[in-house]
Amino acid sequence: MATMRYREALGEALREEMRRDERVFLMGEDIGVFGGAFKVTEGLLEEFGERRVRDTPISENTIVGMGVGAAMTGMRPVVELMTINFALLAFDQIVNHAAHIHYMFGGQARVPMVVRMPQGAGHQLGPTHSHCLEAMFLQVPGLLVAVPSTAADAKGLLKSAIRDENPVVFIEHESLYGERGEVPEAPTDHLVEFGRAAVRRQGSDVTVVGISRQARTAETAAEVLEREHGVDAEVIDPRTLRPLDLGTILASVAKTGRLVIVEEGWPHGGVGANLAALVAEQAFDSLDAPIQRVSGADVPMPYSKALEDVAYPHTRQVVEAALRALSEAPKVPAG
Amino acid sequence: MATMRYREALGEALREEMRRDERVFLMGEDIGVFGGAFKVTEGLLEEFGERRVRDTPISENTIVGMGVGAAMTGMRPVVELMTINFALLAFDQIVNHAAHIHYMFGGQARVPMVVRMPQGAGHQLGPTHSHCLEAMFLQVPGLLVAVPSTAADAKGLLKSAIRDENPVVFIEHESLYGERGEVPEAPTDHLVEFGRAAVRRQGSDVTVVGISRQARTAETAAEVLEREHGVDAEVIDPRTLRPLDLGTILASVAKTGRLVIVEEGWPHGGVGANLAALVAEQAFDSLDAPIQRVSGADVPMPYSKALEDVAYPHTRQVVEAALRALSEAPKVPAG
Amino acid sequence: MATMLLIRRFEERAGEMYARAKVGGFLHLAIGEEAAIVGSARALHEHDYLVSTYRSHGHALVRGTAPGRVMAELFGRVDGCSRGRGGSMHMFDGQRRFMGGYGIVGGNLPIAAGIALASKLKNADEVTLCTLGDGACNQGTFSETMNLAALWGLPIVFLVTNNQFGMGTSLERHSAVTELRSRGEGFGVPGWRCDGMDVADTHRVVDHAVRMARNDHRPILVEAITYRYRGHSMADPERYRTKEQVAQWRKRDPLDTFRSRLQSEGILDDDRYEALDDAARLQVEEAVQFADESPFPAPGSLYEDVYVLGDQVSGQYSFGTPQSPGDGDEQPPTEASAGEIPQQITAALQEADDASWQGAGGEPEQVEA
Amino acid sequence: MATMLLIRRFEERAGEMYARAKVGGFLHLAIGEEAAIVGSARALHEHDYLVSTYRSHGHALVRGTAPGRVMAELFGRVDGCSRGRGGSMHMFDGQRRFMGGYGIVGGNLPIAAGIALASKLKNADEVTLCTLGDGACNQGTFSETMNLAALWGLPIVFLVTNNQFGMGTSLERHSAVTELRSRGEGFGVPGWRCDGMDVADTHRVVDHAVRMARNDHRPILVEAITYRYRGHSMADPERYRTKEQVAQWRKRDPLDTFRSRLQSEGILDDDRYEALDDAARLQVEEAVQFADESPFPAPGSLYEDVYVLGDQVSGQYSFGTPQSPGDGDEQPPTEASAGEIPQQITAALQEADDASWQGAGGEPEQVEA
Ligand SMILES: Cc1ncc(C[n+]2csc(CCOP(=O)(O)OP(=O)(O)O)c2C)c(N)n1
Ligand SMILES: Cc1ncc(C[n+]2csc(CCOP(=O)(O)OP(=O)(O)O)c2C)c(N)n1
Ligand SMILES: [Mg+2]
Ligand SMILES: [Mg+2]
Repeated sequence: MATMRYREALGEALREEMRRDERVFLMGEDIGVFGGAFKVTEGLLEEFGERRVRDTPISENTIVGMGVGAAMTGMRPVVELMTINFALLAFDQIVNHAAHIHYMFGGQARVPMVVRMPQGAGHQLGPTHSHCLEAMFLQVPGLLVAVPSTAADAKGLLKSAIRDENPVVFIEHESLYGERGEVPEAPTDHLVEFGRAAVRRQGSDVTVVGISRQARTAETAAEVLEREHGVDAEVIDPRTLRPLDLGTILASVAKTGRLVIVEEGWPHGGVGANLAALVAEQAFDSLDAPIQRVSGADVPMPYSKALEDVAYPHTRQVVEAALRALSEAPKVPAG
Repeated sequence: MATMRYREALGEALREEMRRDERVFLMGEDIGVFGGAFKVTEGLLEEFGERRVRDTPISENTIVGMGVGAAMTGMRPVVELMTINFALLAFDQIVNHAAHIHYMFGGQARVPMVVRMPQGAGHQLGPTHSHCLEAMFLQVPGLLVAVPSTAADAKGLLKSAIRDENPVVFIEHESLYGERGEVPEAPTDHLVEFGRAAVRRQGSDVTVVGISRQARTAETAAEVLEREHGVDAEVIDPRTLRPLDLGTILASVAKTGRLVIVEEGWPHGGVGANLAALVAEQAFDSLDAPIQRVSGADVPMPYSKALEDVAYPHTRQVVEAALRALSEAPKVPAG
Repeated sequence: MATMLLIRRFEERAGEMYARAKVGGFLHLAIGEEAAIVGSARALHEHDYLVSTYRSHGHALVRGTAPGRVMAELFGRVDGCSRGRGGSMHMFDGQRRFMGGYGIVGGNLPIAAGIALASKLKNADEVTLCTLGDGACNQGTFSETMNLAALWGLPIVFLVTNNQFGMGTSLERHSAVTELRSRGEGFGVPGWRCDGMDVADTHRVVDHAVRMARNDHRPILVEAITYRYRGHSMADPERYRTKEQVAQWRKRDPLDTFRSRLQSEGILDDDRYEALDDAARLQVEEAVQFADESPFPAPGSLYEDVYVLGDQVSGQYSFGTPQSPGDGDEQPPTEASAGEIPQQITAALQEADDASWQGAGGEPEQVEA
Repeated sequence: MATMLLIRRFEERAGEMYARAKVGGFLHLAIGEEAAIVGSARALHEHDYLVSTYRSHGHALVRGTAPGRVMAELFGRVDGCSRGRGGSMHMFDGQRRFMGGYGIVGGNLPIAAGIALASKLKNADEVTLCTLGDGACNQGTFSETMNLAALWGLPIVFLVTNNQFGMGTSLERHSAVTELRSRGEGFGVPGWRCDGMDVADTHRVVDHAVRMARNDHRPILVEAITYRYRGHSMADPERYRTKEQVAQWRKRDPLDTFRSRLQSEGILDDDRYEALDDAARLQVEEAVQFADESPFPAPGSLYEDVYVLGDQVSGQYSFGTPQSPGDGDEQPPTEASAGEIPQQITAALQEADDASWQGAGGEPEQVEA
């Protein structure tokens, strides 16, 4: 185990996979000479050269599409979009092409590529630069979607993503890049499987599911809940939204009877709505109270810190949501 | 009242608004000389000339963006995207620009434009040409989203959309263009307000909400339910997803205690999930059974009729879902 | 000549099958463009790649895909070259390095460049030929791809099949500069022109381009001037052009032109031509029969190949609706229902009324004789 | 000269304010590019439109927006020219027909063309000037917009501010053809070049272009060759270029160049220059003071202006989270928290450690003296 930052863990994943497999190469804006907008790819140009670490022009849709073509003919491209906001320019290649090609050609073609990009608010980047779009991507059959929140998961999931035969949308978070965490080191080939949620904290009173960075907020909230309210929260980080480990969430809800979902994206049609619908359908009788959703505000993200601060969830909102969930009397008196 | 097809009703809306307001003009691929891919704009070039009925090159992102610019400086552009599938190329202009400009510039700029486009499966157009994407658009604050299912609504909502000061994503359905319906005629200025659901059929046993074309399927299903099962279904067509008339749906669920939501898009993160979450939150105690969602299959839409037929909802699935919703014993014995 | 004939007869027959509701969805025929297809694709080696658009029956055929598999795809059958999943717009034959037809205008360009990049990274002696229409030159992916292909020295040839129209919009109404060969120059891709109605000229120019791409690792664009005789798709009233214009171009029919040339050179006499034509027609008949005999995909196969599934992955990949279709309780639809939509169109045509749905062409189909 | 000085001093001060955490987010300075900004924008009439990018403080100032309102926007205050909603990247002053700065590279091009189209439809005697960077020429919207502007004869001038880099990628590493003026030619937009370090030359060429756009209703592209002296944004280690290169370009500083010219022409002596400079500095000081005194937006205003609300519309426009923020129970954050992120960066710089987050530049800020 070593302590490293989230961004370093991602960089290591890229490095290890590039060493392991000649077919892996990187494309993206300013990933090489500049060292990466968020420095994830720092040092890779030096080690692997311009052939495999390719700075691109600002042409999002086309660089994703080139990844698709290269993946179809045997390469393992990892495309970096500087931020998720620019992915809106590449939706056609991601949805109509990357996601659908395997199915559309009757299983004959494969698109084993990864599209990496960070998302998130909190840095006063304003309306065009603060999106959280995991909810749009999770809709699309054919894609895998990862939302790692720790350094270890960042590394393990990215390595798995690169090895996977499917196109993966790999969503990092700008605020996590500097966060440190324990990460298994080489020679351990640290892989995290897609479709396995992590139970970050065991608890019996309420289940809190956090998405992307909000998985961290959920943990902090759980500490506050215990310390200040004597509430024992179970915290779950799904880690991947496709495939989704619904089983772990359902098992937790069966135990606690109460669910809070925390995400940073917009509320209408968000990840929370989706999970809430799934859980309500499949665990209708275990729920003792309405599911509480905490999300980003239903506005374009404002620049001013005064507004931005109240436009996405912090610990306090999660704590309050959990308390609200607990304020309803359980259907069956707690045992 | 006159009987006309959905496509004709749309054409009339455009014609009337263009006559009423000099600022209204149209842009789109093959809307002029060709007469419109689905003939909605037929005859408008002849009446209004090339200046106001503008055939464009195949440049989706840019024609939407030009609409944004023209709208910001006093025009009322109506942009047609030939089908919703190509809107994936224009997501940047729709989300980062059309939707956010009013907010981002502190309320000083307005973007009163309409982006029209049809969606839908059922015609063997295969994976790249059969999308239903209303769930992606409804996520975005700043947009209005309309999904008319009748000729009258098509006309009335389109006229309202053109007059609205906000950017509107106006989603038609390919299968509805030929459907006939009663439409108030000139001199009546037939406007349908955004944010008012239509109760297509009153009923007391189960509420069925249908989105876009599936509002029609829901009506057919209600007939079958009555005829073959003696079930009295209430059918609701929200007509617009932003603003959303949740009140009408909640009132109905308070009455029936059971809810079925039918949509054609993908299930994961779809409109159904969103509505289910909202209703479960706000009417937790009125629900007597888990909400039933009926949706398109979680696959890219296959070409072969044999597969396509089973990949999106038909009457039978809606009927079955309603019966499932009714099979649970109500919490409180029915009065 | 044999291949051009095969493509022509194949597409004529496909059009008939569409009218008979054996084929659904969109059907974009390339009749008139056979020289551009064959002349260009024949400049490729077997290990080179071909990437096409939604107008790609000919491209599959020229690469050697069995006509029966192409027809079966049109019929939506399991033996279709995309297993019935793609249809006319999404043909595929990876074995023959036909890397697909793509339904999104301009969507194939980045993919083709990515394939060429892979060839370069693998140090493989492969060239990619990517076809696109005149209308596609206006998509943003066009200039993005040109710049990247030039910047990175990719072994790729772009063939602009300039058939004078993007759907119903004529060249000069969609492009400010109508000499499309110059379109890539500002982005570093030189452009040549060839007579797309003349298979020999097309072959000569594209062959040269392919050699340059192969040897010098640089992209080239070739503009083939051609014409489509049929509507954009099967449902196209063709109000945007005159019968005279079509007739004028028909005089330069690539099949007739090539036949005359071969005749005048003494290579092909009438008998031999008839024999070739008969062979083509026979192949097409067999293709129809093959397609007809191939079964529809089982409804239970709906969820196959959405993902490449590993053995160790957990979680839910796909999300079924509660009443997940394809659970096996469905019967494959009968042929009548499989072809319902086109039949409605045909019926509507007869009533001189419009059908409830009519394809992107939006008009009742104009069945040509 | 006065405006160039104002822009220079304004941006220098903005940079300091960023280091002091008064300004958050990204801050892209255009120091070095003042001649390109002023020379071009001054070719416009008052009723003409200007559309810019995320590097647009100078564009707002040259159009006459009060420096205080621009600074207040950077400070995220209610008196900011976008009411604190947009920040550095999204300046706006509709009254002065500065139609906005846009954060998405290439996103402003279609919007500018749409504005020009509106002018044409209104038969108004208006020209739109749209600025973009060298890197933006690689976006698909570039060629799409060129083609449409040429096809439809729009009164628009595109000013390519070629500052040699798209972020850390130098011109020749992102563009196959580095003479960007020729980029639009294949799409019908002729291109000229001007010396973007020379305000007079820029003005001469752009003025000519604006006249042509106005009189002949046709688009023109002008490539202004220039250089940015500072990092791409405030957080940029500038590893992609040498100190020597920057020093070389500094010798051609647009302010010095213009000053010398005016001096040699006897128009401006040292005293007068100092007076202008003092005036500029004073304006900037007043701007800082104005910004500092302007309040932060109230948290309760969060949901304002998402929509233009009519009085008769029903239904839910916006969807609050159950604990809808901005219900009024929040206190405006203190200044320290408003500037938290940049402060972390500054701190990290001092520890020679990387901060938890560092802007798209990704590197600890290089505070220049
Ligand atoms: C992105 C996109 N926009 C629009 C369409 C609808 N469409 C299909 S083909 C076509 C015309 C294309 O013209 P061209 O590129 O010249 O090819 P051709 O059909 O002439 O072979 C259009 C507009 C599409 N398929 N994709
Ligand atoms: C679509 C998009 N992609 C990437 C970015 C990130 N980004 C911001 S500025 C920039 C470089 C732009 O270079 P150029 O157009 O030359 O303008 P300059 O910054 O030099 O003024 C990049 C890549 C963005 N804002 N938008
Ligand atoms: Mg064409
Ligand atoms: Mg630049």
